[in-house]
Amino acid sequence: GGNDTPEVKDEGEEVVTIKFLHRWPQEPYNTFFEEVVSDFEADNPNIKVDMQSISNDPFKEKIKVVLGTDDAPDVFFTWPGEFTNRFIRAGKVYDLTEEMNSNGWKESYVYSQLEPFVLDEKIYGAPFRVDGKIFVYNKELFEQAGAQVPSTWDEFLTTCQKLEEANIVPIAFGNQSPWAVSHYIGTINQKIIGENIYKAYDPAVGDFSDPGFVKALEEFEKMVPYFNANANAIKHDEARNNWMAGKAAMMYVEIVEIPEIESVCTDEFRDNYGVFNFPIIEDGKGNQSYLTGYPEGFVVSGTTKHPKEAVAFLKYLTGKEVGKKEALELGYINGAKNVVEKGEIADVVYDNTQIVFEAERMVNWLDSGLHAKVCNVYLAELQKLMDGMTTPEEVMQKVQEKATEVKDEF
Amino acid sequence: MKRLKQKNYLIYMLPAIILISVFVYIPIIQNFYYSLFRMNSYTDEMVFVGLSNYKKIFADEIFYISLKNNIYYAVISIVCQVGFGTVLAILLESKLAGKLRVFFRNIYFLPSVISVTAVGLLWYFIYNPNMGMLNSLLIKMGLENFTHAWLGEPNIAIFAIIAMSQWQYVGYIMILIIVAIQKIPIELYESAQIDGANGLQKALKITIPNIKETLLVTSVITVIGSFKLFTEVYVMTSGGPYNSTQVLGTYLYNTAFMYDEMGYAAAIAVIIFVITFSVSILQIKISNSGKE
Amino acid sequence: MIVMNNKTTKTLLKTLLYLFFIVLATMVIYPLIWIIINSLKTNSELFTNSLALPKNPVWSNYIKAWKLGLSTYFLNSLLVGAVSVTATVFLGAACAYGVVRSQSKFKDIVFYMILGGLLLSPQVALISLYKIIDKIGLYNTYWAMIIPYIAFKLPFAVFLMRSYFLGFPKELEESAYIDGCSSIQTFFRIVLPISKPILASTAIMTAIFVWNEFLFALVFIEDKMKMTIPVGLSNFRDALVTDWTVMLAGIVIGSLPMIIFYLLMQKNFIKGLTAGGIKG
Amino acid sequence: MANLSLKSIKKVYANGFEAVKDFTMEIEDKEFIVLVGPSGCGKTTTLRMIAGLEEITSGELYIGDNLVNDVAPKNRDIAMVFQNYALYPHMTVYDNMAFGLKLKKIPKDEIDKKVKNAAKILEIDNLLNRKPKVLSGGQRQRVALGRAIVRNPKVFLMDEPLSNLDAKLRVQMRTEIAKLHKRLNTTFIYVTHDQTEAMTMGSRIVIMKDGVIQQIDKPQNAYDNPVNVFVAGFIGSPQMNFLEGKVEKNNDIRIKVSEKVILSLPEEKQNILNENGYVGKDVIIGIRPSHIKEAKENCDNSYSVFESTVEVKELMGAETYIYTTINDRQIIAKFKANTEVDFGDTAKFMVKGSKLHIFDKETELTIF
Amino acid sequence: MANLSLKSIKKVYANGFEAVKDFTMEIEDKEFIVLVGPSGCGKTTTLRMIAGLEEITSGELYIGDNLVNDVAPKNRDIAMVFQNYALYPHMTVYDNMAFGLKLKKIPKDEIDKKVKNAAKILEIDNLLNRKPKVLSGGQRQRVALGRAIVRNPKVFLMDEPLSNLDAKLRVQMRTEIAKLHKRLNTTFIYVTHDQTEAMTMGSRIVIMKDGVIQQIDKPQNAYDNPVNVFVAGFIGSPQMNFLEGKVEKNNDIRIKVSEKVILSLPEEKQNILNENGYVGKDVIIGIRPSHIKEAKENCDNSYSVFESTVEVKELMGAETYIYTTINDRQIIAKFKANTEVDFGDTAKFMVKGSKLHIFDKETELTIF
Ligand SMILES: Nc1ncnc2c1ncn2[C@@H]1O[C@H](COP(=O)(O)OP(=O)(O)OP(=O)(O)O)[C@@H](O)[C@H]1O
Ligand SMILES: Nc1ncnc2c1ncn2[C@@H]1O[C@H](COP(=O)(O)OP(=O)(O)OP(=O)(O)O)[C@@H](O)[C@H]1O
Ligand SMILES: [Mg+2]
Ligand SMILES: [Mg+2]
Repeated sequence: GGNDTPEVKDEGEEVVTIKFLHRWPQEPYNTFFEEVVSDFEADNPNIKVDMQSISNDPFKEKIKVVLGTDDAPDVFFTWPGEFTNRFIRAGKVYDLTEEMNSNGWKESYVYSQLEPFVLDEKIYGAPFRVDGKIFVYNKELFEQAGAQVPSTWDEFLTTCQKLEEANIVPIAFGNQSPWAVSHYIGTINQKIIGENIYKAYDPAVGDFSDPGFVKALEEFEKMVPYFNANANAIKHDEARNNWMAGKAAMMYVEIVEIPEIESVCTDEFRDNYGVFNFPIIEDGKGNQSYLTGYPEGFVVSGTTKHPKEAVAFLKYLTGKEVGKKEALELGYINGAKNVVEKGEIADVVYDNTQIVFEAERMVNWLDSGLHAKVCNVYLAELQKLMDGMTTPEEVMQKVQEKATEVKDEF
Repeated sequence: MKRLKQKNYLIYMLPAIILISVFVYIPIIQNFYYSLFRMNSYTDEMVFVGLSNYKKIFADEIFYISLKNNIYYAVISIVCQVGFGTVLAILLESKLAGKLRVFFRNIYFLPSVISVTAVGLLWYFIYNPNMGMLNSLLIKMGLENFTHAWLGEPNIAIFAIIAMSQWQYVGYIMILIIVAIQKIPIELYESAQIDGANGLQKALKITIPNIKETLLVTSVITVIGSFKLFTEVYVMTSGGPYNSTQVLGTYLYNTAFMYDEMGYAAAIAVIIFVITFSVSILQIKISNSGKE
Repeated sequence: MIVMNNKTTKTLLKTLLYLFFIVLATMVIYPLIWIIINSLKTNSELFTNSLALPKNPVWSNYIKAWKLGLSTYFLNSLLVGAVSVTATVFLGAACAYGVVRSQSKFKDIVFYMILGGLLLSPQVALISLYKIIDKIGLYNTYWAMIIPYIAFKLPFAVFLMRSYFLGFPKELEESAYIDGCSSIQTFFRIVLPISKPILASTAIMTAIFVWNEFLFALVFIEDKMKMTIPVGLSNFRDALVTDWTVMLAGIVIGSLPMIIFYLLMQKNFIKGLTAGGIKG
Repeated sequence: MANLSLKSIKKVYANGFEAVKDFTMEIEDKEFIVLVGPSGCGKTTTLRMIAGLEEITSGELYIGDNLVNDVAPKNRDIAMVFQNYALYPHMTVYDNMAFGLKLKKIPKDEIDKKVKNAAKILEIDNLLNRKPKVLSGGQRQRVALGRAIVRNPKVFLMDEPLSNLDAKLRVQMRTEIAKLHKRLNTTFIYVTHDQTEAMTMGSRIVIMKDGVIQQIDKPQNAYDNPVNVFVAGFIGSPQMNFLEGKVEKNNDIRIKVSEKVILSLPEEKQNILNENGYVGKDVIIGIRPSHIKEAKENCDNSYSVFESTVEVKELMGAETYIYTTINDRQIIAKFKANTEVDFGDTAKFMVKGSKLHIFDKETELTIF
Repeated sequence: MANLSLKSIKKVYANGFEAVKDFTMEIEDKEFIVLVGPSGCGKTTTLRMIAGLEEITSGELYIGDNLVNDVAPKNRDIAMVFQNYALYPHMTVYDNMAFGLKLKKIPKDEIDKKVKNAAKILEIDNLLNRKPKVLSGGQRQRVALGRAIVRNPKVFLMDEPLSNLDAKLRVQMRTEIAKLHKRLNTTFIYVTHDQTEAMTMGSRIVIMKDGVIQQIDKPQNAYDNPVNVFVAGFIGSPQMNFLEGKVEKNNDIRIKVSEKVILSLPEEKQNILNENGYVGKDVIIGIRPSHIKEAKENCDNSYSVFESTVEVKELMGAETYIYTTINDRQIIAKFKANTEVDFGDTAKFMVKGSKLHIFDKETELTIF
């Protein structure tokens, strides 16, 4: 790579260039990063940050390509969990444990948000944006149908039924990219099965034999009729637009979508929607107060030539100062403690972030938690299940087959 | 002096030869080699697995779905692009078409100059089940029963994509055929007219036999193109729903860059190569035997 | 009587034919018009009724699309397109000329190599190509697109131009030799200028390919500032935030140059194809 | 039966160009009509109107007794041979010849008979299974003729059928077509821009210029008695020499071309000039090269003699062409093969007065 | 200065085909040499070797005193005019002519002078700004000549420069090239397959067949005294008639072609046959069409007379060709224009014995 050619500044200090890769090429995020970078550069005259970005979908593929080159970015975005773990296993991620443990860096984060970056007791990354999955609902439509905000699974199904009877589409759902369905299943799995899911999700174990997996799908099947038509043919954001247009009553969204909803919706609508947590499943074995959703974060490349500078940048990027700017400008909350006070940002965002911070533990997104190959089969089968083309047993059988195959290659 | 000239001609060919060798042939040969390994894109680690990638392919459900989709695509494209394209070309070149033929020709060709990404996005909108053009039109015409979630229904989605390609490429093939038709001396038609041939007979007995070669070439272009298929699917469905629109190109891409199985992807590449190569050889054979 | 019938059938046939042409043209054009109409709407207008005309044309969609990076993609596409098309046409012409004029047996090998190159699909080479590009340090540079584009379009260019040069009057070159040209001078001052139509056809074919190429651009470029339109457009469609109408505007902007380029060149295009043709 | 009648036929092309103007002619059954004229004079257009390939703008065309203006080509009972033969390249010779018959749904064995018969006449029976592209020019020509013959048409139309052949073959095919006409005994209409072909083949020739018929006549008549300067210049090779001169009356009426070249005339021709009031006027004189000879020592006074410098001498074997210039006009004379004059010499030429053609200078029409 | 010397020149193509075999000839300065022969005989190959466009396989080529076998075309001081003119279509007439001079880096004003001068000679000074494609065939031809002239070459090479022109223009350009040669006073080497061009233009002609020179001679000599059957048949139009006959001796030595056709000979020729032992042997007889005439009532016995049926009669204006068949061979006779014999008649022909050409049947070489 040509970027690390040392330049000599007036003071005689060597200027180091580090490459930085994120996944927000669109505005206003890109400008935000540009400002962050220039602030950092101003504070650290010996470091130059070469910033690049790739948007969400291609990022998943491109990051692998990029890490294969000799020119891998020194600091890059990633989703914790299996998505990152494979890079860790391949030595592509720098071990931050030592740095984290000194100067109280580790302690500056809300631990539930840092924990996802831990593998085998070593810390590999830092959270940049916290996230979790919640339901949003249209108060007016609920009123129309005389429906209540549900807190249990059975209530939830009743609510759906009522809405349906009032000729209102109960749930907006866009599952053309099937990561959307994985969020439902991930949540239901956790709530029904409990700790066993971690055994299943670990590619080295890959044991999906717990009957809860089938049970979870059976429960899921119960809600399928309440989705809008053609869920497999529309995109998540399209569904969200429909929901915002009053074409459906509820939607399962990520907390990070809230700022987006806020920014485009009318004032009228802003007062007209509320949020609630995924209903608890009463006979489920899982801890019902866990929350689905993992933070997103950044890591340092395992092959970086400038670990010191890269770590410094990472620390700044995920730290409190940037966190505040991030919260104010983008409405995103990072994993650092006490970044903003209530009132500084929109209440919905603040409140919902508190839900995350208060959750006992985060449950990783199913799609980034699972090994890619297993995930692919799982998601495809889930789409099929929604179309009634397969049964829960068959789905899990296929998943198990793939998981076994992956385990054997491990 | 003569000898010097010979060398000169080599110089003319050299840049092209080097570029093609290095960036087309070497990768392809290397690809054969890779197909014998298990490897991923982000490490240099390679595990020799012999032919097991191939063994796996032949037991792989998605591979067969992909292959089937490619074959659908090829067959339909031949019928629509070459078949209908020929009809269109003949009609446009017929006397009846008059002066507006250039206008129509350009219109029909237009979609093929637009990028597949743009066309894909465009058709994504057309097929959108809620506000898409197709369903909107169907509803307007009172054909509500015919509305579909075009890209969301597994038994329809691939055909929806294929339909889009036909829309895009009929004009392209048509142009190639028009060019061939224009090379047929007009006297042949006049002679046939005196011999008593009507329009249809002229098309069948004069035009078609005289553009046989072009028809073969365009068929091969179409078939090879069918197996090169990637962007259309990637942009429209990425292979979904549940792999029902997967084709070899996207499957290869997915295995390589999403499932981290570069070796397996290389093996798929080899199979694409074998298929396209055999089709082409077949064509050369056929056209050669036609020349005798 | 017969006269009447003859003429009426002709008119009838002509009317039917035109009807068919117009229906077909509508099928081709309507989506394009649809996209233009909807690119001038707001998102909610689009979702309420995509067939209606925009109430107030939202021209800002175009400005937004342009500012959102399309301007960069656009310039990148122009740059990559110009360089690859020029190089392909030029190197292709040289190679085709060499193949046609050379007397050595070597030229047959070259020709078969070219033919072979025509058959190979880019995906097959993708993985190794990616490694090669990376090894020689082209990854994430314009060259990572330009060079593979040239390499993969050359066979077609050579193929197209070869059949043209086969019919190129050798006397013109000999005349130039006698006039005192060297071989290279002959090529530049006589052969190339005369071959304009076929060069134009090749240029159009190559330009269409380059302007629209997706796979290589997707894999070999990582820097947003170096992306070309196809990848850029698909980038617009980020998972969570999609401004649909702006994207439509982007599609329109991204497609216009090729449409204009084609319409400007179409006469030469057909002429060149007729002179060269795609036959072996 | 297969007489043709063309009445005031006119062709105006879509772009407004009037290619044929008021073409009127009666063609008898079994005639060999040659349409001849310089490029662009409307020959092909006329032929194509007869064939039905081009619409007739106005006028009437009868084949036999039927008005065929609006009859489709296939129903006109004609056959056409094109300049480039227009053989179907994808069919064998046999199929080329059988194509029209097949379209007419004639029984297979009958087709076979007809094709083989025609092939025998043209001596191409051994080529029936070949494709056109492996045939030589002459063979293709024959196949094209064969394809016309099998249709057994009332009228044979040919558009410069020989111009793609080389000189030797052209001469050979010329006589073959002439023989074929004798043998088939049908009406032939033949288009050429080569006056030699017209002269040697036609039973009558139609000389056209700018879409207008100049003369319809037997070949030798057109040669001997051209109606105007154009026909006189067009028919005959080498071309007729033209000079300008003034009709002067001293004792005799003579024509003075220059001080040195004064042409005398026989008495009856002098009278014609006199009676028509040409004395003192300028006229155009036409002399065929074969009528300008090398002057013998003493020739009688039916000849006029003059001297001029030889500019080019062309040996033709049996004779020699001598080129010279009189009043800035190039003149060709036909001398004997063994003449001794050479390039640069001053040669003596003689012209017989009775062989002179005289044209009105204004109208360019023939006086005698 | 610009004399050429070709010594045992030979050309073997890459595929092993021997196109020119042992071509040896001395060409004087300012000669007009015409290479003539049927298609494929190696004329073009020879010319291209002289131009330097084709390698000489063996032998030596001198231009002036220099061995030029390995000299590049541009350095040979030659100019070449191609059959299809090979004008650069993207350049104006002026640029076409100036191109070679520009490459030589000659000053602009000098180029201008040369080009304008050449254009004036050829009367194309008004065309200088046009592109070739808007020119007529004859104009293109002139431009091609002009492009050659400006180079001021020692040797002018021309490969069938007239064969793309129509008959009339061909005749006209023929004389223009002849005049040009006189005017430029350089060596011309001219290739054609048309014997008329060869006869009329060449100061000497080289008749080739299958890569071998048959005869190098002045045109009229080649016509009058061909060295063999091939040359005799090739030179002259219409072609010489050939018959086979047996030399018989009764009182006189005569040649019997058939019962009805017996040809008598003058005494000295009889002696030649006798002395060379041809009596009783078969020979080939050649008679030019112009030597077969319509028999007059009483002609002296230097003529042989015979009768035959007229098959085709071709009017040529100044004369008439009569076609007939003797011993299955087609014979052409030149009758007067006003002959009364017609198709189907039995005509009387006469041949003068002194005009007969006799060839050995085995070797096909001329006996006399
Ligand atoms: N389709 C057409 N539209 C307009 N003008 C035409 C068309 N076809 C021919 N002409 C013009 O009509 C005139 C007569 O053309 P035609 O082909 O009959 O000439 P011709 O006598 O056959 O000449 P040639 O000897 O060159 O074949 C020409 O001036 C030609 O340019
Ligand atoms: N490049 C070549 N390779 C092999 N054979 C050739 C080549 N060029 C010409 N010949 C052969 O050499 C012979 C002489 O060719 P050349 O062109 O000299 O004939 P030509 O006398 O000019 O005939 P034409 O009158 O047809 O132009 C021909 O039989 C031809 O087929
Ligand atoms: Mg014509
Ligand atoms: Mg030649």
